[in-house]
Amino acid sequence: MRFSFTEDQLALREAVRDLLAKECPPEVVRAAWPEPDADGQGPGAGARSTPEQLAAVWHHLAEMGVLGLLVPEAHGGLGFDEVAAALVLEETGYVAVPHPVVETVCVAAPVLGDPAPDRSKVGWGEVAISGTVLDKSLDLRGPGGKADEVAFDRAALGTAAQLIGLSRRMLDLTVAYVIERKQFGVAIGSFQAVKHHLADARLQLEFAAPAVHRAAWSLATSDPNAARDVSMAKALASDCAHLVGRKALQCHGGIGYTVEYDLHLFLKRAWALEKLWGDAAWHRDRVGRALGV
Amino acid sequence: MRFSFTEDQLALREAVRDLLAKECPPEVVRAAWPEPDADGQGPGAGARSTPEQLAAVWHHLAEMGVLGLLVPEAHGGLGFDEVAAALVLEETGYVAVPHPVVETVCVAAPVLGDPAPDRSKVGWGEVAISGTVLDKSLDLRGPGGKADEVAFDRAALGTAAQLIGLSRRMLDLTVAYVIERKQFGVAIGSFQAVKHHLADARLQLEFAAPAVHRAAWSLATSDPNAARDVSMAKALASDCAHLVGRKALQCHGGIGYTVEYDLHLFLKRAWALEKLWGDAAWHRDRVGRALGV
Amino acid sequence: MDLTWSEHEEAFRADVRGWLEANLAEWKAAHGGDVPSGDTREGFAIHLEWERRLFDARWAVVSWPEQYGGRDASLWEWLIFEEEYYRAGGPQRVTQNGIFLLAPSLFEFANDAQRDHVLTRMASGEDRWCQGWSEPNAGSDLASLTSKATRVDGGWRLNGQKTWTTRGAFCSHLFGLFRTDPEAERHRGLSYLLVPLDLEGITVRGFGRLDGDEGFAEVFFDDAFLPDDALPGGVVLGEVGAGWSVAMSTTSSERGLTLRSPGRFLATARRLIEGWQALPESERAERGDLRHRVIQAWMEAEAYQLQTLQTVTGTVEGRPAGAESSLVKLWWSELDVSLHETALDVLGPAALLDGPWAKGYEFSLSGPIYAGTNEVQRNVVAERVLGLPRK
Amino acid sequence: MDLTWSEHEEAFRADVRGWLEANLAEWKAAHGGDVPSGDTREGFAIHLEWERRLFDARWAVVSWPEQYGGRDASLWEWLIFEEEYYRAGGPQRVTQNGIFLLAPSLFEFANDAQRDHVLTRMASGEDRWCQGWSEPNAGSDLASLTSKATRVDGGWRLNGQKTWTTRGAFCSHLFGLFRTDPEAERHRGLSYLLVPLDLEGITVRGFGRLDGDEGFAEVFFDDAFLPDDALPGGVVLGEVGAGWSVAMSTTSSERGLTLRSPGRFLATARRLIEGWQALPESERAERGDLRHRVIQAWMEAEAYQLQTLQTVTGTVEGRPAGAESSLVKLWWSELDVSLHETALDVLGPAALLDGPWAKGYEFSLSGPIYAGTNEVQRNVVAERVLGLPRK
Repeated sequence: MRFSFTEDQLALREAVRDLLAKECPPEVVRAAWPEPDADGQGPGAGARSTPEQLAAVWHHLAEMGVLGLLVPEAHGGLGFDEVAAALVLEETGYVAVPHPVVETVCVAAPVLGDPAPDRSKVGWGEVAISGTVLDKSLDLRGPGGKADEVAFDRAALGTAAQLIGLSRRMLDLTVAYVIERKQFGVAIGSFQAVKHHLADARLQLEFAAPAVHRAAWSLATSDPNAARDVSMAKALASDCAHLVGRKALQCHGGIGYTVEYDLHLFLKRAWALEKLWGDAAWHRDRVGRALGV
Repeated sequence: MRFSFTEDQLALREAVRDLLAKECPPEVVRAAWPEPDADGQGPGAGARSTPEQLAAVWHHLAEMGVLGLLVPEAHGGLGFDEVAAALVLEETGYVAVPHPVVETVCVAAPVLGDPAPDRSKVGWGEVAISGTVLDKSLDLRGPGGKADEVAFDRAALGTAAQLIGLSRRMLDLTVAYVIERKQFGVAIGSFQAVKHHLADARLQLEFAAPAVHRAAWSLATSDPNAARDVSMAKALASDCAHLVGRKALQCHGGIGYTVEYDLHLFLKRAWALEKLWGDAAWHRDRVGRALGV
Repeated sequence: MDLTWSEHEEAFRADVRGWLEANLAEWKAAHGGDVPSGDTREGFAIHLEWERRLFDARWAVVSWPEQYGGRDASLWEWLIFEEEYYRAGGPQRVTQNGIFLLAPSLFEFANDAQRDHVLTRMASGEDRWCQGWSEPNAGSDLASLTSKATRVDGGWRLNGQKTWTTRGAFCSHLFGLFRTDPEAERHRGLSYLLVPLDLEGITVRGFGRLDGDEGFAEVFFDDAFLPDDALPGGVVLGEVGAGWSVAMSTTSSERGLTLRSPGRFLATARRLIEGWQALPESERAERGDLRHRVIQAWMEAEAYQLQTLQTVTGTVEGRPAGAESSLVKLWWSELDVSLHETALDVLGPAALLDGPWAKGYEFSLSGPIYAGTNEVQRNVVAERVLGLPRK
Repeated sequence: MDLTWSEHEEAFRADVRGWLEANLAEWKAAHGGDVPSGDTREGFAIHLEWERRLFDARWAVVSWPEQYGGRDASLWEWLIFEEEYYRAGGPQRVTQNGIFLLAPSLFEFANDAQRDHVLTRMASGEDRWCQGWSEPNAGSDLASLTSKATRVDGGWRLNGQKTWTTRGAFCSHLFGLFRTDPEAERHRGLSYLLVPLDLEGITVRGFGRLDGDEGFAEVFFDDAFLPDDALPGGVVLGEVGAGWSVAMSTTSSERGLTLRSPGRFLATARRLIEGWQALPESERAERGDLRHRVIQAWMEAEAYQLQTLQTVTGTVEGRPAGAESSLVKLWWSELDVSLHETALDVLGPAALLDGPWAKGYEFSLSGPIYAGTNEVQRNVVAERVLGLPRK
């Protein structure tokens, strides 16, 4: 029994974390939103980088091999397993990488990089360059999609990992804000109500994250309970991100409600990912069926 | 439109309130629990009055006419309607009268006091003297019992009213305690976490009580939505009492957890009534069916 | 107790309903059916047309005296109006900050000239009023605001910044608090001023809200001169230096009924139920958890209606509510979030990307924040309703 | 990452399971099948027999060194033991306050003579230890306690009152904090004393808990003389005046794993699922809301197990958890309440009146209160894990 990560996995995570900290600040995320209108308004308003910087994030991830992380080395990938993928995807969630990373890393690359002849007509590397193409060519979203079950579970796992990363980011942003922001002459983070909101957020994170890591292990080892474990991970991660988002917005007050502040970039991503590849209720139901409940 | 009570209804409530404040303190409620064992232990331990004082409460209520409150004056009752009954039963909940008041006021007395010949073989007054007899002679408890629907709804309403009274009592006890009790050099009621617990309790009470009063009116006027309105009242009152009980126990800390302190007398009564005559989920389901949901 | 409406009230209801049936579809159709949000520049103008239509038929401010365009309607009739308005799917009221927040203070504190000039023009949409409470460093802690009005010959010199002024970029006037006595601290030394936004030295900058609309504005005052005669009757509401108590009468109505009548939530709950009923039978059978949430949301909306009827009875009979208005604000703001969360779970991922529920959800999340955060409201309940020690 | 157990650990599990199968039913049968609660006088004696049986087979304190009756088991093996113990339906451990709260402090602070004398006798149940932390005016605010130990010739003179000592009425010894320096305030000037309860001047009065059992006691010290040689190695644990830090090492284990291992909740969750499965099909179909709560409760128990495995890996590899133990206490205490609430809703009104779930529910409600209220724990998480200002 050893519930922690290998040096290799941690080194990969560090590398991705460093890359994204540098290449994917909030301005890059905002650049993926529609341009503001003539009055400078719209959800994409605020500090934004260029389309080139946005595209560069994808190319950097591709160059580093992250997009083919699950593809065997023999087929040009990095040959890591789902445990490493979960760690890396958590990092992409933390910065809200505005590209179809889960769809590529978890679904397309392994499927296309699979040596079975009928699936490898297209090289995964080629596809991985453009998430948009991928997104349209495969109809894999949501329960009942066409992907086979493993691909679906891998995508649900990857999404759960991103939700953990997003939750951490929203919590970090909020902790920093409530220490800084003063009302009634003191930092609002010294009010017990604010403390308890954020303790609740931290509590959900503490117990959702190991469930995601375990689901990764179950997939990596083709455990017979893998589908159940993935569903548990996605259900807990979705509910966690939802609660953390609510607490984050509430503790920010008005400023969290504006598009020029960064919080909404993570909040809206979390709202979308909560429901994609099966929402919490759908996955809870699947856990129930596995348990005979 | 006038959503408040008549002078007569309020006067009746005052009279019952005064009577019960005098005749039914916590020691009387405790007297209905089993005697402590040889070591002075058991849930009935603590200050308790005599069996005679316990019995006196019932006789006082009978003498005042409260038990026949819904029976027409022509048949020896007070001739009040369900709105008055809800007000009075709330008071019996507040002091946790340890007698089958709802069963008598809402079910047996109106049924037995009904002038239809096949039902009035027994005078209601005779039965009302002994709740125990009544309890065994009619199998009316819980959904699916044998009472007709109006009797069932009246009982659910009366129970909801008692739950409102119990909630008020638990909140009052707790407010008094947190103002008195000091930790860390201040009254624990000055901590924001305690304030918010009790504000939540007060909030549920504020919105559950009018639903109970409206259900009483619907029954009194044979409104076509009466069953739905009763179910809404019982669902909200059950959930309210449950939440208030949790908050009360938590804000009391250890002392609320002992049988010698009074809180448990109200808490356990609330737990029982929450589930009797249909629990919150059962009644929510009935509201749903009425709404076509 | 009598929970029925009188014949007179039923007739009033029929009038409202009839008028809305005749006018609402027409107004929507005139704008291509899909009217943009009133919190965008384009949508605001279209909504103003609707306000004008309401005003012309004397439905804009039913509870006001006839002389200002109202109908002298009772509180009961006002509730009926709101219920019918939202049941029919009436659009957001872009004039509401003036009508619901400033007007009550005008009725209580203004002189006749101020009332005569401001009220009717506000009700018709000729003047559009936004509120100037919050500042970058004074949100929940309103008493810490620092925008100044300095007395000069013939008027006031304004300096400072307001923010979070809803729809401020589309408005013509602002009402708000300014510090007129620089020596006084916190609640003292503030005055309630009425300010045309076209004065030299005032800059209004709209900015985006979570839902993407330009719903907020910042207003900068850079040595702007506000003449005493900028409005008939003067620019100070109430006494100079008494701004706090004038404002508090306003924020108390903000928290209470007028801002969010039960009719709104009853209408939302009804739409939620319709959304649920539209799901295929098989899906409904699988989502028993959601079914209970739908029913619970309806019950909570209904409970709000009932608590309102009880409160209004008390008001009519001379038993006004006090700090209980904080309970009302807690209830509707948290109910609104749960109605929308439930609807999004009913409708699934597609609803999240677009559509009225997604927009409504984003808006609902502001409920527990504005008009006094729910944390502050819970403090108020604990201290002023339950009597717990302030500290 | 490797989430499988080694052959050695699987063998350990098989041993535990085999022994429990052979002994548990036998012990229960010997007492008529329905053993009374260990928090009653009668039940306590019966449970002590069970403890003796565990001790004789070296299952009482598996993680302790062999010389004190343990097996030198690893943390992993301890978790396996707990899992099997509660899965098999093993009874409450009436010696747990000594084993889980006092023993860790003994291993850290005691001298050899104290260890040699106290540990084995505690593990076998020969001496029964209760804790003396709380006082009537010092619950969450432990530093405010006032029970005094005054230095006199050859020992200490004890005065004051302890309360909430679990099963105190059935115990032979008490460990707790006493003020030895009357001048020092709050955390200073306290000493950690080991006190036989049969001294003259000590009165123990049991009193009833919510669930009706005599589970608590008050202990009165009325000029009781505690000789220095009441126990071999002396009656002070650690240094005189250093009681606070000795006690804190204990309360930190109290909050963490040792008091409530995940195995307990996994077993409870499994019983909840069985209760659900036992409902008639028709009823299950109607209670979709409840079905989701059952699944959720199982997931939360499972998540607790996983978080524990991660934490224990860290401990084994030298990354000990800090204030995160507060998160663990929040999780299991709130999980325990929701497991029992869900079970009572599954089972309906009849279950409320009697039976193990009703009793378990009442006991679960003490979880968010004792060992530091959950309000205090949330403060700790906010301040020490997240770094928010203390005030």
